[in-house]
Amino acid sequence: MTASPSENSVSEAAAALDEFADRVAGAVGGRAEVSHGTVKVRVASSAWKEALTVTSGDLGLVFLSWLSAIDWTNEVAVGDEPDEPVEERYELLCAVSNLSDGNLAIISTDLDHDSPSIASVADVYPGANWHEREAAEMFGIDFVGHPDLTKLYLPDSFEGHPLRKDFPLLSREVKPWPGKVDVEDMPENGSSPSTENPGA
Amino acid sequence: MSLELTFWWLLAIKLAVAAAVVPVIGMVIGYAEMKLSAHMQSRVGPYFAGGRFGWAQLIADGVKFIQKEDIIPEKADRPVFKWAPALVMLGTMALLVIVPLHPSSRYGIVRDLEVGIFYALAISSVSTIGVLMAGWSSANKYSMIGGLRAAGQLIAYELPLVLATVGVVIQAGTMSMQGIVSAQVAQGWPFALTQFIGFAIFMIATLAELTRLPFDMPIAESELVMGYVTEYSGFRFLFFFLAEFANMFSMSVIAATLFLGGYGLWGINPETLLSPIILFAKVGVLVFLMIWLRWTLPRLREDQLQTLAWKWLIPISILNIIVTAVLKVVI
Amino acid sequence: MEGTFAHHLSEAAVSVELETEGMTLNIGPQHPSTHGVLRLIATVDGERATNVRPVIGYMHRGYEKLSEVRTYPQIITIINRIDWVSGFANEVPFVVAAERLMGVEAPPRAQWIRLVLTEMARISSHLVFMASYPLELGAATPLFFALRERERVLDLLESVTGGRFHPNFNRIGGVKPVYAAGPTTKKAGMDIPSGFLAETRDAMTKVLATCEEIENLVAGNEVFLARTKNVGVLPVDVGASYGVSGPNLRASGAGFDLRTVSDYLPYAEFDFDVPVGRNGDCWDRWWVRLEEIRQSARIITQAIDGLPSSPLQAKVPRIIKVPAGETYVRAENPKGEMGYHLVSLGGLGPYRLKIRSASFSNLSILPWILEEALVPDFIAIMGSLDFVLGDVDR
Amino acid sequence: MTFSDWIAEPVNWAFLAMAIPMVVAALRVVTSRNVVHAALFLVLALAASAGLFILLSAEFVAWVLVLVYIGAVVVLFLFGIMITRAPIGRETNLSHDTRWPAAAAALGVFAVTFWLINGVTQQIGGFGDPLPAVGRATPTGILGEGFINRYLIPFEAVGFVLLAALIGGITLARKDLTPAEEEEGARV
Repeated sequence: MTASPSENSVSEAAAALDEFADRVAGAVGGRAEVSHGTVKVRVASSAWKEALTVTSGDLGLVFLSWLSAIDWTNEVAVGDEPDEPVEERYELLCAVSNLSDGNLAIISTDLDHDSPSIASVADVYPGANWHEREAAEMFGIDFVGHPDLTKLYLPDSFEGHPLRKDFPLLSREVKPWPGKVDVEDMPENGSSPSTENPGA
Repeated sequence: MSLELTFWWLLAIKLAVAAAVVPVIGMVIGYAEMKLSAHMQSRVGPYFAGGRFGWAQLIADGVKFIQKEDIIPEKADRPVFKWAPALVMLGTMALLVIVPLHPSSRYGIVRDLEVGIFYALAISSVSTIGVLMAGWSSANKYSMIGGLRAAGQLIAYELPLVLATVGVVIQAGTMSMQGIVSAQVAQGWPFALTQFIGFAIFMIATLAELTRLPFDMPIAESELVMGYVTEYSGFRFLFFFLAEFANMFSMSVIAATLFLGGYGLWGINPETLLSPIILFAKVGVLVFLMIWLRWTLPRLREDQLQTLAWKWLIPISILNIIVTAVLKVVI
Repeated sequence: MEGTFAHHLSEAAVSVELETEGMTLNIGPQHPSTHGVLRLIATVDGERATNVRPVIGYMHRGYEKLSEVRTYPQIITIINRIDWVSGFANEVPFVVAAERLMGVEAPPRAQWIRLVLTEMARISSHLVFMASYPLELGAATPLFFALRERERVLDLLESVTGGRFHPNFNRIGGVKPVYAAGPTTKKAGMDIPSGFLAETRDAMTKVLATCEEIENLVAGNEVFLARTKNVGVLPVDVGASYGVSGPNLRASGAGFDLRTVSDYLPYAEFDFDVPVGRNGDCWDRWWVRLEEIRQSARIITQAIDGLPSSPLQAKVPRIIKVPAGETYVRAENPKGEMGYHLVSLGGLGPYRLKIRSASFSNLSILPWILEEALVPDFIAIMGSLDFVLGDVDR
Repeated sequence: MTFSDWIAEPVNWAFLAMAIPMVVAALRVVTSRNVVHAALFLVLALAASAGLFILLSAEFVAWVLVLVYIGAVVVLFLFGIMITRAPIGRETNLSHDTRWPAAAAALGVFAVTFWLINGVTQQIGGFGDPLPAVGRATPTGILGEGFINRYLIPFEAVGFVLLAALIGGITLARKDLTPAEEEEGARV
């Protein structure tokens, strides 16, 4: 998902972004990707905590924007399935930023899809405490060393991890989303009305 | 040697009148508060009930409150919960007994006590017990904290309140309300001119005793929901509601009597029927002041309130007493 | 409560220090000052808190999951319900994110209108704060002053978007075409309503006057100062590590405003200041917001003076499919940094949409900032953080 | 004076109306199963005794009783009970171990007082006859003058003792603060 070379050379800003991405990638020992103005640095899951310790310290990315995950899978209960098969994994993302020029880097790592587990960074960025609780209840990721990994939003008795792609939206099963009317092709497009329903 | 039976009858009638005055005064001041606050906040306030100016709003409210179900929380201590509003009301009503409206002690007052002002200060503490009872018996933590705050606050402000009146008592040489008024009428100017420190302290302490802003921590809607009245509804809530406004009246009457010359006004013969009107006008000014403050100021914090009482008001009022006493002897 | 009174008395006799009993105080989920449904489990000793645990989730609506089953235009209708006091501002970063992935840019006029309406959302959000914060400290009157002004701003928002709270006005590639002369004469031209610019200019003058009024009423008030100065002090580094953003962080002294460093809207063409506080206490947080209202009014006035003319919509396909890719767009919303991390696989809806909401992080500071606080200060501190529970739970 | 004569006097109805609740309340103070109830019954007993003082035309004493005991002492009691622990409902074990000696002491005090008062009234007249002072108020002014003329030295002595007790109380209750805590206190 790297940006095309032409886009990179358009402006100084893009060059500065690349320079920033390389600096972060170099410091945390990861691989940088710049996509549509967003810097993403992939690190190994074993280097996760260390990488974030570096960003919060030497790199001066002291501001914790957010921490969350993506469930990459080919079997989805809701929404679109990937057109091309993806590597099944959880991608854990942590967006950190500095407080001067607003450069933001998303540190990313891949977790095993069967038993996702990673070291908690709640002691590096205290604000990660809640974000990790959210990711734990929504994706079932185990944050080792987290002080209080209880449910954040859902009732204690809730079972399942709602943001996993295999978690069905029950209301959609009972009553299909009528929104497909909105996405019907217009007659002048010459194609047959779409029966595709993103919300089934 | 026995007291005359007629005395008891007369007293009973006067007390009944004083009791009837409470709801009326409560409604008048309640209405005034609604209307005044509305105009201070670019609103209209009540305008529907009664046709013009919404004058019947408080009557309508009263009818509504009486009709409402009297809910008592299941875990509440029922007898204490039920009696608390009555005790608060009792303290309020008892204050009205000694208000001198007119120089004639036959018409102007229920009973002129020799220890008048002392009585007023003593009886006003009865409401505190009622507030504590309400706070404790509701079985609600907000109520409890509200009750505790009320108690702490009333204990702290009872002292400056009492001490602030001492200066007046020294100057007037009597504790009788009638006596204090006649002393001011006789000398031609109110004690507020000499006892302005006492007056200021008295008014601040009064606001605290009435638990009105900036000292309304016991109610503190944004913190304690409704403090010690959280669990009350219907008729019992009405008691607290009316008691608050009636208390504003009675404390203002006492302030007006002690510091502003009561029914006396320079150049007007106090023996006429104008006297009660003059008194009510003075009371109106003080009540307006309280309403104005309430809708202007935020709330203090509990520790700031205690600091104000113990570190400022009490020392200043003691100093005031000393100065007054020395001047009284010297002059 | 076990034990006996007599037993307790004898205990009190031997221990010199009076032991007060710790009490667990449950504030919320239904409470006058929780701005929605927030629950705080506070352990208090007397009136001092020893431990505070916020419990959220009473308003969790699962927008991130819902977004996965909706098309892009449909998502716009739900995300403006995240922070409902500044609904318009919620939409902007999302459409910008989608536009970036599509390689589309909204025409200048649409961007300027977005900017004007975002600033109006900021004013209305901050005016709600100006209204509710003194109320939480017990002063009811500023509420009416502020809400009166907010009504003016909401009327303007409504005249353009048709919605007061949930404008649903942004479109990918621009803004919704509105009919200048009313819906019956569609051909009359699609633009903001006639008279909008003049009324906005007028309204901004009045908003500035009200700011003056509120400042006179509140800022000069000794009691207000006593309740807010040096209460709930938040150092910059602590705030940043918790992700506290927006006015809350600027009040602590960080001059960090995404409007000045990011290009999601053409803020670079405007002249405005970023108010920065000194101590990071409740007072600074109040003051920063008041100043921001003024700055927003300044931006709006500049924008309506120089509103460029162009179509309101860029050319986009009738059916919006966002090419595969991912991006994170963040915006300076009234409550702080709001951002959308959009992951698309090229379909009608996103594969994953992470919603970074400001209030969530702003609220996560509560256990830290409320420790050892007095119960009355709870309200002062919580109120000064200016969160909306819809923005916390999403 | 026979009982029927005595009961015919309206003032004695008032006496009964206050004395009976007072005795009942006083008993309930010690038998009540709830601390807060006990304190509230104490209020009732004190209020009734204030009423008795009014019947005796000792207005000032009556209101001192209300101001000091109801307004301050019991409020402080309640305050203290509530700030430490305030259970609603019955408590099983409220009685103190020394309740029987305490009851004996109370009875002893009652006997002595009764004997004294009875002795005085016997000298003045028969039991039940009105005391000479009843019906004539003691002017508060005279009380005040008594305090600063004839009884000045006892008055000052009592004041001094109370002041010492106050200072002692503060010293006992005050927790010695560490320097850090003192700073904390200063900050708040």
